[in-house]
Amino acid sequence: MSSPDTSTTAPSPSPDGSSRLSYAEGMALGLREALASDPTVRLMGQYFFGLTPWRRLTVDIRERFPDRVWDPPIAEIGYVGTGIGAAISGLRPIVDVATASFLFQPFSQVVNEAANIHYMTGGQTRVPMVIHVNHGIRGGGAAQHSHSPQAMIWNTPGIKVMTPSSARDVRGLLRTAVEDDNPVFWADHVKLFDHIDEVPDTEERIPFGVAEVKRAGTDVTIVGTSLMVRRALEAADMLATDGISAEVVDPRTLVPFDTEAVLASVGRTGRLVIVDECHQSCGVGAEIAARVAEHAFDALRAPIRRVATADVPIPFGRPMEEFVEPTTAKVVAAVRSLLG
Amino acid sequence: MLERMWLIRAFEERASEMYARNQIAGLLHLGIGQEAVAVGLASALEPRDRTFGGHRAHAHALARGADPTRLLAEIAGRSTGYCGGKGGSMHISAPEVGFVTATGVVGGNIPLALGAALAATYSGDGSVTAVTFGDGAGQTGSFHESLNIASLWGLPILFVCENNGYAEFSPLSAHTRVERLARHAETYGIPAVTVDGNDAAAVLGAAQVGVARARAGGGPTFIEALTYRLRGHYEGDPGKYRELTEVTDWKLRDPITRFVADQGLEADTAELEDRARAAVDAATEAALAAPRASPDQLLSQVTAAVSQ
Amino acid sequence: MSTLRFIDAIRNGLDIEMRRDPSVVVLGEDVTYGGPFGATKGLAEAHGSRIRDTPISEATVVGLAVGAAVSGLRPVVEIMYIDFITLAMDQLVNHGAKLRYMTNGLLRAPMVIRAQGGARGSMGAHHSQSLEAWFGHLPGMTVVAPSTPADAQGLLQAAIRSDDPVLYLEHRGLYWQKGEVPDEDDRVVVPIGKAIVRRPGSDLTIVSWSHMMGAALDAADGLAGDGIEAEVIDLRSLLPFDMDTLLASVGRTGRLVVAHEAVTRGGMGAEIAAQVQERAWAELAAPVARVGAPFVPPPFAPELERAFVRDADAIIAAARHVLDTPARGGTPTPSPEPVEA
Amino acid sequence: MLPDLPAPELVAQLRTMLRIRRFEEALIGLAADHEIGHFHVYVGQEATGVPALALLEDGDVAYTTHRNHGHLIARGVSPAGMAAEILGKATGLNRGKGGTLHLASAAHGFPTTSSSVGGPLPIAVGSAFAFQELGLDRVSVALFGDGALEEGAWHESINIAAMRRAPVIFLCENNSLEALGQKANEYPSSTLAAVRLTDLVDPFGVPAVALDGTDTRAVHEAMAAAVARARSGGGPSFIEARTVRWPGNRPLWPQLLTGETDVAYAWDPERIPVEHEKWWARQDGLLRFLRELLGAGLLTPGDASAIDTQARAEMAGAMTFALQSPFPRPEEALEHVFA
Repeated sequence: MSSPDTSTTAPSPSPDGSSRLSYAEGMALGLREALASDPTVRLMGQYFFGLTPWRRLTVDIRERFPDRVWDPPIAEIGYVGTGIGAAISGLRPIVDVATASFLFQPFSQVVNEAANIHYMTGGQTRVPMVIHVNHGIRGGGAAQHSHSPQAMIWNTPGIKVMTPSSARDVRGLLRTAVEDDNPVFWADHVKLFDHIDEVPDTEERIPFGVAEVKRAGTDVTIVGTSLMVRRALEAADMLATDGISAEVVDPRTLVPFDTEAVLASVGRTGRLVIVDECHQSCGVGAEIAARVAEHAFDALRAPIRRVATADVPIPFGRPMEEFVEPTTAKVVAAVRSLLG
Repeated sequence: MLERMWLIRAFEERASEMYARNQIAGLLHLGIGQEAVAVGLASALEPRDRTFGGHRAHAHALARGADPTRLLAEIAGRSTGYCGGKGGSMHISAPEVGFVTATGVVGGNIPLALGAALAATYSGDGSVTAVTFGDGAGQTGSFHESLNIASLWGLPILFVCENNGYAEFSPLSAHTRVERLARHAETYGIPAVTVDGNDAAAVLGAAQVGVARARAGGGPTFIEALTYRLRGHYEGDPGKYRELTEVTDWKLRDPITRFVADQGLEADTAELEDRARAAVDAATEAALAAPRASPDQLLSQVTAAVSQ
Repeated sequence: MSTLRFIDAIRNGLDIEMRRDPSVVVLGEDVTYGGPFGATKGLAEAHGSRIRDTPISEATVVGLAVGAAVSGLRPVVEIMYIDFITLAMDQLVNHGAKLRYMTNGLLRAPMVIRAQGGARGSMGAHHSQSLEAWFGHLPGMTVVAPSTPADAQGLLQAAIRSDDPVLYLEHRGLYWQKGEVPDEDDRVVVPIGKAIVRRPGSDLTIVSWSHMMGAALDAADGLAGDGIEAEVIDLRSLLPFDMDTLLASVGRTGRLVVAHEAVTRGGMGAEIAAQVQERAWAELAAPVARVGAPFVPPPFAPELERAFVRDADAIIAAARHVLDTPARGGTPTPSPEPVEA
Repeated sequence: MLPDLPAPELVAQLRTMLRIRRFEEALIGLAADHEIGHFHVYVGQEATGVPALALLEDGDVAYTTHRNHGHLIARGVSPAGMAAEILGKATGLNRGKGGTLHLASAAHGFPTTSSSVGGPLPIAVGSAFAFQELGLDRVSVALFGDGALEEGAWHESINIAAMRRAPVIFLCENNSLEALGQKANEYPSSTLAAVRLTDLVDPFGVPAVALDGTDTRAVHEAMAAAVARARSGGGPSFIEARTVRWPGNRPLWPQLLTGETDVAYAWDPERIPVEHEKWWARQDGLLRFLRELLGAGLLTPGDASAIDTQARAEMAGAMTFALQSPFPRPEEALEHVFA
């Protein structure tokens, strides 16, 4: 894990009222703004930035909001359940489960309790909470520290899902998530933390279910989520040198999912590649592909290609890890296979 | 026993150096300072007995006799490693010497060990299973469920808690009012003993009592070894959360110097240390020379037959 | 051949394998008493301590089974309702399914998890889910879902003999259905990964599994009334699933409907549709249609539960949509399935 | 022994207990000829739930499990709304979406009901956490059976509650004496190795008491102390209320094996049928409470019969209301997934 220059903490303002922030700083900004704007917001758990050097940002938040951050014991069933009860009784907790692989311990609290409460009580009770994980292949994480469980959560009715890919998006989506009265599953990729973006200084709330075309194009549509948006953009740059114009669409949230935006883009380009870091089988790509085929069958001039993590547990060794994960090169190859 | 303790110390120090030089990737949790528990426990076990480790398990694998070359190769992601580079530090496995597996999930290995102990009750091989975990595991649900089942079924198992007073970054007292996890064991009618984890002989004695009880069908034993890890929770952890005086105080009680003094081995210690460091040097050379894990190995061993 | 109920075929399968292999043990809540539906009733008398009641500690019982499997036993764990498998996800996902791979084959975990599910009998959101898709996403896992007593027995035997963790899915709606089961001598173990054509046809292919096979066959009969011949395939094994049989059929019919009881979004149907479209793009005359439950938790009230679980009519509607879609280039009729947010 | 409360309150508690008993018996009668799925009844535990929950105030919350009918009625939830929900009708508390396993009435302090063993325990701690943080003088109660103590969720919940000194009360209704699937009267019970359930609590330094669930004074005093401790910031408490499982709860589906309750058993022991004499004479907490009221002269047999008649009528009405209520429109299944 590269160690970025973390000395500059104050964002450097630029003329048009926005600052150049790292993804991690965008997250911290969103967390600070949420805590400042609503006294009922609480942080439960402290590994929002994993074990990266950005970890010091939680120390900074704890100093500003000493009584609003709770460090629970290593008992995920216990403290995720506590988060649910607190949400029911008037707080708005942001519960951090840290590495996504640890989500499987409190899985019943998430999918059996939080997701169902509003529905099975006939709408009487709400559970306004955010559940955060650091997902994805991080380098040497091996099989128990590299999971991307969002496809499994996406298959669970009653939970919204956000997978931001930029500092601006994570800040804006987080503000919306905290104010949403439903459980929201928020997955960050550890490798996103160092990416720098323009983030507006004025408070911004980005609505759920609205995709963003991160790069316009005409020949092919690439849909990516989380870190994969970055890789899709890199692939698009490489393809541009061969005169291939790729459009990159970032849905930003899986639930609600902006199907119209994807269908509109595919309607223009006629080709679709989906890149996502979940395991291929029953992954995010499978649902998007099936759905696009169902509703844009005739617009498609070639089969939909999925670029995802191979159906193997994540190996420890670096060369094997790279062979497994969806890389920029694989995205380029997939696009070429449609245009060949 | 002293030879194995020196082997562990040399191995862990070398692993730390290699990590600093980026020759080892991922997360690395070292057990420098916890050698006495590993060797004390292993010396009470026989080849047929099984050991399950946590995420800080190199010491326990080496204590059972794992080959340092293949172990270091695994940690360095080489194809000659025990697991062909697929497991890494948190998933080392050396079944031929009885070290079954480590785990990356806090407390995740305790139920596995129960299963091995259950298997022994059916096979009648008289084997005993030992499972090691940190005090951080004491607050997990599986810890509580496991003590209950082990006691109910009288399983031949040793619960060995290395209580180093810290769960990741916060002191144990921040996570539970229970200072001694042995207290939980007593609730389930499991005989429990607390020993000085830096005294290899004391650990060996407690382990022998537990093994004898288990072999005689007397069920589980809980050993709480009070120890201290001289490194951070993981490599790269500045460890600012511990006052420096606390660290130096423990250095005085280093388990190796303690064992040498107690057993009167001053004459042999230097020679054993050199032999250990030489073995680790050889292991390092072999590991770094070995080919890195190759992608074509990637799709094998997912299941018996490769699934789609 | 003898006629057995689905639940009795399961017990039969367990009993046969326990007689054949002393390392097979059965673990679960109240299994010596026979469990809530009687699947293990009477086994304790025959096999003594190899049938063991466990406390209500799903996480540790599954973890314990993984440890036992790694140490030479072949445990069969009963999870009373698949909804409660969520408590044992860490042991299944992070240990059971991965030990062979993480140790490069040094360890293997031959074990079976029997879990019963499905929305039937108004048991509400915690006792009526179909969660197979999660496990279709888990490398190292095998998932099977029988729909007949013969397959229930044959697949259970195959699952117990497999050297990998197998999730054996049952549906309580099938428990009391009777069917022919081969006797002792001509008993054949149903191979994992092999689908079976329950009803040949030429106009379209309908694929399903477990309890939904009933609706699929009813739909085929309904369509036959209008002169439409639907080929109905029982997948039997969800991971790995029999792509060759599927492609062969789609190659002939050019149209595919996938029907399952689980919610449509992210269900196994999505994976099947994606793979078929990737590999049989040219042969497809219409998009693959998916028929699954709406994206809601299982509701309690009988009326709502009936609306939640798709039936033959829904499959017929999907079939008609797939048939009405003109060959490529025409204007597509809107899909009956709503575009879900 | 009777709780130290004014007579009118004691008589009111008796009324509530009888209403619960008649509700459950009417429900079993209904189930005989209507397909209403699997449900659990609170018969025999009224003498625990009523005095305990009577000590809660508005704003306090309680999280219960699948054996919840008695708890809800004890805090004033409408039996008609409950019966309608158990039958899956649109007029049900949860509008037909939850059923008996998930009966909820947020207005009466029952935000939700989970039927995953141990599931509600950390959630109850969560509500207590929120009350602390928001400076609200409220209490959260976790109601559960002895089975939940075998789940990891219990261990993690009691630890967090003790760490934060959270205002939560763990009320364990241990009805495993002479229970299905376990050898009668044998401790340690076949699925829990602890000799006494309260041993599980001692390591955490949480006050724990075990008592006879049919002794309303003991229940009242233990619960009063626990509520006071919680409100004063003294942290959590654990109460184990032991009752003998009602014979009718032995089979998977509850049946009136002992026949309907006859309040006259309290003052005319000869009427008690020989077959279940032990249950009616010594194990049914409701009758014990009634006998104590009669003994203290706070009630006459006539008053008791009048209260009972009213309760029977109310519950018959509730069942009729439920039967006549309409089912929800199928499309309602798509509502309330998200707030």
